[in-house]
Amino acid sequence: MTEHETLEQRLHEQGISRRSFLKFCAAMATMMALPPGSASAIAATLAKVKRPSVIWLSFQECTGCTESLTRSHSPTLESMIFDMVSLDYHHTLQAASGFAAEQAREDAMKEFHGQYLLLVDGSIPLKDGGIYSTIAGRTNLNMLLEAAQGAAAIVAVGSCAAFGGLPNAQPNPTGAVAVSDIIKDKPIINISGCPPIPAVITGVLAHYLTFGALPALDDQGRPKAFYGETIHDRCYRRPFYDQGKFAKTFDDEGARNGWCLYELGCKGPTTHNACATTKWNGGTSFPIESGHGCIGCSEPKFWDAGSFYAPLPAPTADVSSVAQAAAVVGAAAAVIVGAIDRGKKTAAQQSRKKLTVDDLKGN
Amino acid sequence: MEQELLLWVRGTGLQIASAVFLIGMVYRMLHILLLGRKHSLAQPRGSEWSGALRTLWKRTFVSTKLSARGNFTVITGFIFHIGFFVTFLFLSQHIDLIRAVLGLHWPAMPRGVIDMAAVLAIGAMVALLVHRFVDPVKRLLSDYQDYLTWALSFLPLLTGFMLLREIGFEYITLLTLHIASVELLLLVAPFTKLAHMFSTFISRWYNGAVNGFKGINI
Amino acid sequence: MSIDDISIKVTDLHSIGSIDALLNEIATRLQRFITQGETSMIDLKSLPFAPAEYEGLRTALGRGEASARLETIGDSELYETHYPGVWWVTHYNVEGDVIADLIEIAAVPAILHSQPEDVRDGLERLQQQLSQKE
Amino acid sequence: MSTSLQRGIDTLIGQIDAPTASFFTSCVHCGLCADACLFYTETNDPKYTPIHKLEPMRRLWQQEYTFWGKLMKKVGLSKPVTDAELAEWEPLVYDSCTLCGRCSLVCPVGNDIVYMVRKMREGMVASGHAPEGLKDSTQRAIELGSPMGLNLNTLKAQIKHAEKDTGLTVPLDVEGADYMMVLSSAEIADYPEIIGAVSRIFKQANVSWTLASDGFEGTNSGIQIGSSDLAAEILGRIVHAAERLKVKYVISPECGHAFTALRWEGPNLIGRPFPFQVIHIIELLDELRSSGRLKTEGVDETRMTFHDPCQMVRRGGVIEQPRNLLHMVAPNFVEMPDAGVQNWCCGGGGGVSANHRAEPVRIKVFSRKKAQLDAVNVQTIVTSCSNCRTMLLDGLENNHMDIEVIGLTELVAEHLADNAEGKAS
Repeated sequence: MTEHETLEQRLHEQGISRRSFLKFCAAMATMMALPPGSASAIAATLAKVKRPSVIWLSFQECTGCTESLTRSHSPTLESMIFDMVSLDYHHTLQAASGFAAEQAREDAMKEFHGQYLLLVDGSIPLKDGGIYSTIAGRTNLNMLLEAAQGAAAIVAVGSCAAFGGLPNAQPNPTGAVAVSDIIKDKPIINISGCPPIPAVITGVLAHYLTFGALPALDDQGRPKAFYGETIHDRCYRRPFYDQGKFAKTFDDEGARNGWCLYELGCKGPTTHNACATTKWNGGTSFPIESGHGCIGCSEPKFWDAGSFYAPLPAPTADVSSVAQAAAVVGAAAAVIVGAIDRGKKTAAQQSRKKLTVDDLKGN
Repeated sequence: MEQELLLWVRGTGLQIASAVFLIGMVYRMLHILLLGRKHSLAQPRGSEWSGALRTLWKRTFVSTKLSARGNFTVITGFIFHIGFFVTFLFLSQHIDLIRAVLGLHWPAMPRGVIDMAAVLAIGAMVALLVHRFVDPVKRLLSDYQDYLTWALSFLPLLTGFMLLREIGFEYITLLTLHIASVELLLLVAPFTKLAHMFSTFISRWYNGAVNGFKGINI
Repeated sequence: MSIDDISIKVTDLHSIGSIDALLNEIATRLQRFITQGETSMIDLKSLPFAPAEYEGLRTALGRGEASARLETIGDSELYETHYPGVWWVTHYNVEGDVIADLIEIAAVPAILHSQPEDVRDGLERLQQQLSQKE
Repeated sequence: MSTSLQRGIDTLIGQIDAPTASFFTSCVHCGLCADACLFYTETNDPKYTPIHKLEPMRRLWQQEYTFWGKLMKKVGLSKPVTDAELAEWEPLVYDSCTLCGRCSLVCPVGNDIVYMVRKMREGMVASGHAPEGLKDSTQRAIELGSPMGLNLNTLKAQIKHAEKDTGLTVPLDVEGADYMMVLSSAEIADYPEIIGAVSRIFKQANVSWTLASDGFEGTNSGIQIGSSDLAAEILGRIVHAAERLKVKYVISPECGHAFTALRWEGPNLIGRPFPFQVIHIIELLDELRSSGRLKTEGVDETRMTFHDPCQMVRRGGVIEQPRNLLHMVAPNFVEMPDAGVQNWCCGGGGGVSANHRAEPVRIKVFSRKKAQLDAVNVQTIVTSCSNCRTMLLDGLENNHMDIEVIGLTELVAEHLADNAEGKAS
């Protein structure tokens, strides 16, 4: 177990200068999409916080979220961020294994009951008693319910934990659900994405540490600072969209000119994420910059929203067959009702008495 | 929730709307035709077909001299219909949809043209609504359906324009609203006078056929 | 096939137009700095730039007389642009990735100032050294 | 059994066909038809909007032939057509519609509105909501043989006059003649000169023709009141006479509705094709002209114009023929504005002239014709419908306009080459 002293103490012990710390805070401000001038305010707070305990549970997932966090970020910054927290359980990253690992989790849960931050990646299968994903002989559901009880807040990392993700896609054989489908009585923050932008994970942690509270969330439970705007809103190719200039194939003139990828299936307009500005791989680029449309991975149900290469206006279901069947039904109905109505008409004509001049007089 | 709604209107919603629209329209048009008419026993002086085809085309343009209110109706009506069809058929996003459903596609018009067409169509619709309120003839003729169908035709135009410009709401909300408004239009069209989008051609055919039969070049 | 064989064209920057918007913003801030002494920063990473635009901005702002270099955890590069009072501040991590890219409107970038805590630490170290010599 | 609401409704249900359903489906209430109707343009009263005149029939269509309409009727949410409503609509359907068909020309969705008014009248008369004047004239047509109460004796007297004037024999009941001439009541009563005129023209052109003692009256009140049964009875006499005399052609007189009744509705009324052809007198004259059998001499320098009868031009397709004839004899012929298919009705067609109740509105809307005439400043109006002729004379008198009105056939006859007999070359 690590001691939970303040960050300032730890940095000082490591001989890191105040200026370095300020620079780190400037980077943090950038990451959290806060005004760049707020670095010193962040520094003042961060220096005094105590490192909270973090328990990271991985359920029905592909480890992509962990990979994203550990691989693509600058080691120094990552270490600084992990300096800020005490990662007491993460079955991929921790050195301990087997009973020792589970013991560490249980110890942390006991010691920091009501204070630890619970990070979850992966969805939770509910079908058949949740047997489709187990750790140490316990179902994910069971472990989540237990760990959630003492958590101060839960961070659902990645689209699987946030919205159900790939396991939840049709036909969802394991009955996979999101954390928020199970836990209703704890603050949950969704960091969606498949995987989420690593800087967003660390940014949210930093925010929690800096302000001691969860950041402002949108109606999907995602931090507004990162998910407040769409990829489309912040896309450098947006002017081409407004001008109606679209690449029609991946190797046409439009694609080479860097025109909008809307017609190639870009889901940027309906996807909330920070890719267009935060970018990936240490700020190198993001999918659209590489010439591929956004697949909308940070939105619920993105696997079920039709082909990644079908444009947004295209239907997500088979309309043509329905239309053909409908036309046949309509025609059949017309023939039947038409025959009835013609019968009514003919009856009216036949039963009609011939009008005579006496009829005119009689009235 | 928003994504789910969008997914629904792009999928199941669209299926339901298209099915109702097609069942209703095919039923309605075929029912009209099946009601039949007596073929005249009089000796024809011309061909029904030539008269019918001529009227089908020529009635697009009203040849009769009209009063100021009549001209207003014709011109505004024209602007609305042209604007509506330009935005409907030549906005690249709509062509994407048509290509996805029917496999047909054609070149899109520049966004400037589409924007102008949409603004003109919206303006014309507002003008026509105001005219419906103030013109004694239209006021007398109008019933609830006239206002209902006006609203249902207006909403797709308005939400579509807002969507292109991202006015008022987020893209996803506007896209959902736009598709939903079109679906509403599809659902109601066969059962209201919006059915004129097809029956007009039947009407013109019959009207022209009578004149063609009589050999009247109108 | 090498990377040069892939034909990538530089987009016409004026068709996007974010550079002009940003230069206007800088001018406005510079005006406020002169009249009210208000310093400020612009986070370039928060702006949706096309790759070519980024270079376009560098060209537009140019390079002035002063520059500085920090060796913190990773380097930092600071230089005054062709417009005095407008600084371009880039922070790198130890691997050389950009972790923050800022335009700062100020007489001197804040990060360049010596920090009181560091000054105190330095004094302590100096005194320690002196006391050892005694 | 007499007329009743139910009988009217049943009749209407039988009348609604594919075109009617299509027209009601298509109407978008744009109100353009008002602009085409002289009853609206001259009064500015929206109730005269043509499509509005069909409102009860539209509702019946909706309730009987549409999905929602049937549903609403089942749950009792629809407004049934009542006797009171039909009574209210009677003046709209009869007094302020001359079946001129101008509205059918203007409708942008292509509705043939007058086609439906004709059907609407079938229901109106069956429900007992026809104007007294039209009922009376129809009754006279059925019982006495002519809406104006004329009989064979009247005709014989007029024939005698004509024979005396022209020195020609007017053929009556000549079996095997090529053409059987039919007259309108107005011609027999008010413009008998026509008998002499056609006698002379046919003599010159060497046309084999006859009148029939049992089928000389062409005016069909049955069409005007809107009863196919009565129209068929009236028409049956002409068909019977033509078949008896074994003629090849029946000539429609200068009367608009007589032409429509004979030419277009006739075979449908009796339910079988005619064994003879029907031709309008003006069509025949133009045929004679183009084949060189009709020759004129001298011209009338008077400035004149031509009033197109609606049933001849817009509903009948006889458009160029009268002009061809006029150009032979009238060098100063001018067209009125809107001449041809767009011409404005005299105001008295479609039975309006026989409907006394309609007289005030008919006189009022003559202002449209007056405006047309004011634009050309003529001394003479030529027309080819005796009813139009009467309406024009009436309108001119009411408006104190000094313009002569003559029939086209008479005008041609006045200028026949070699007026004297036997001079034919």
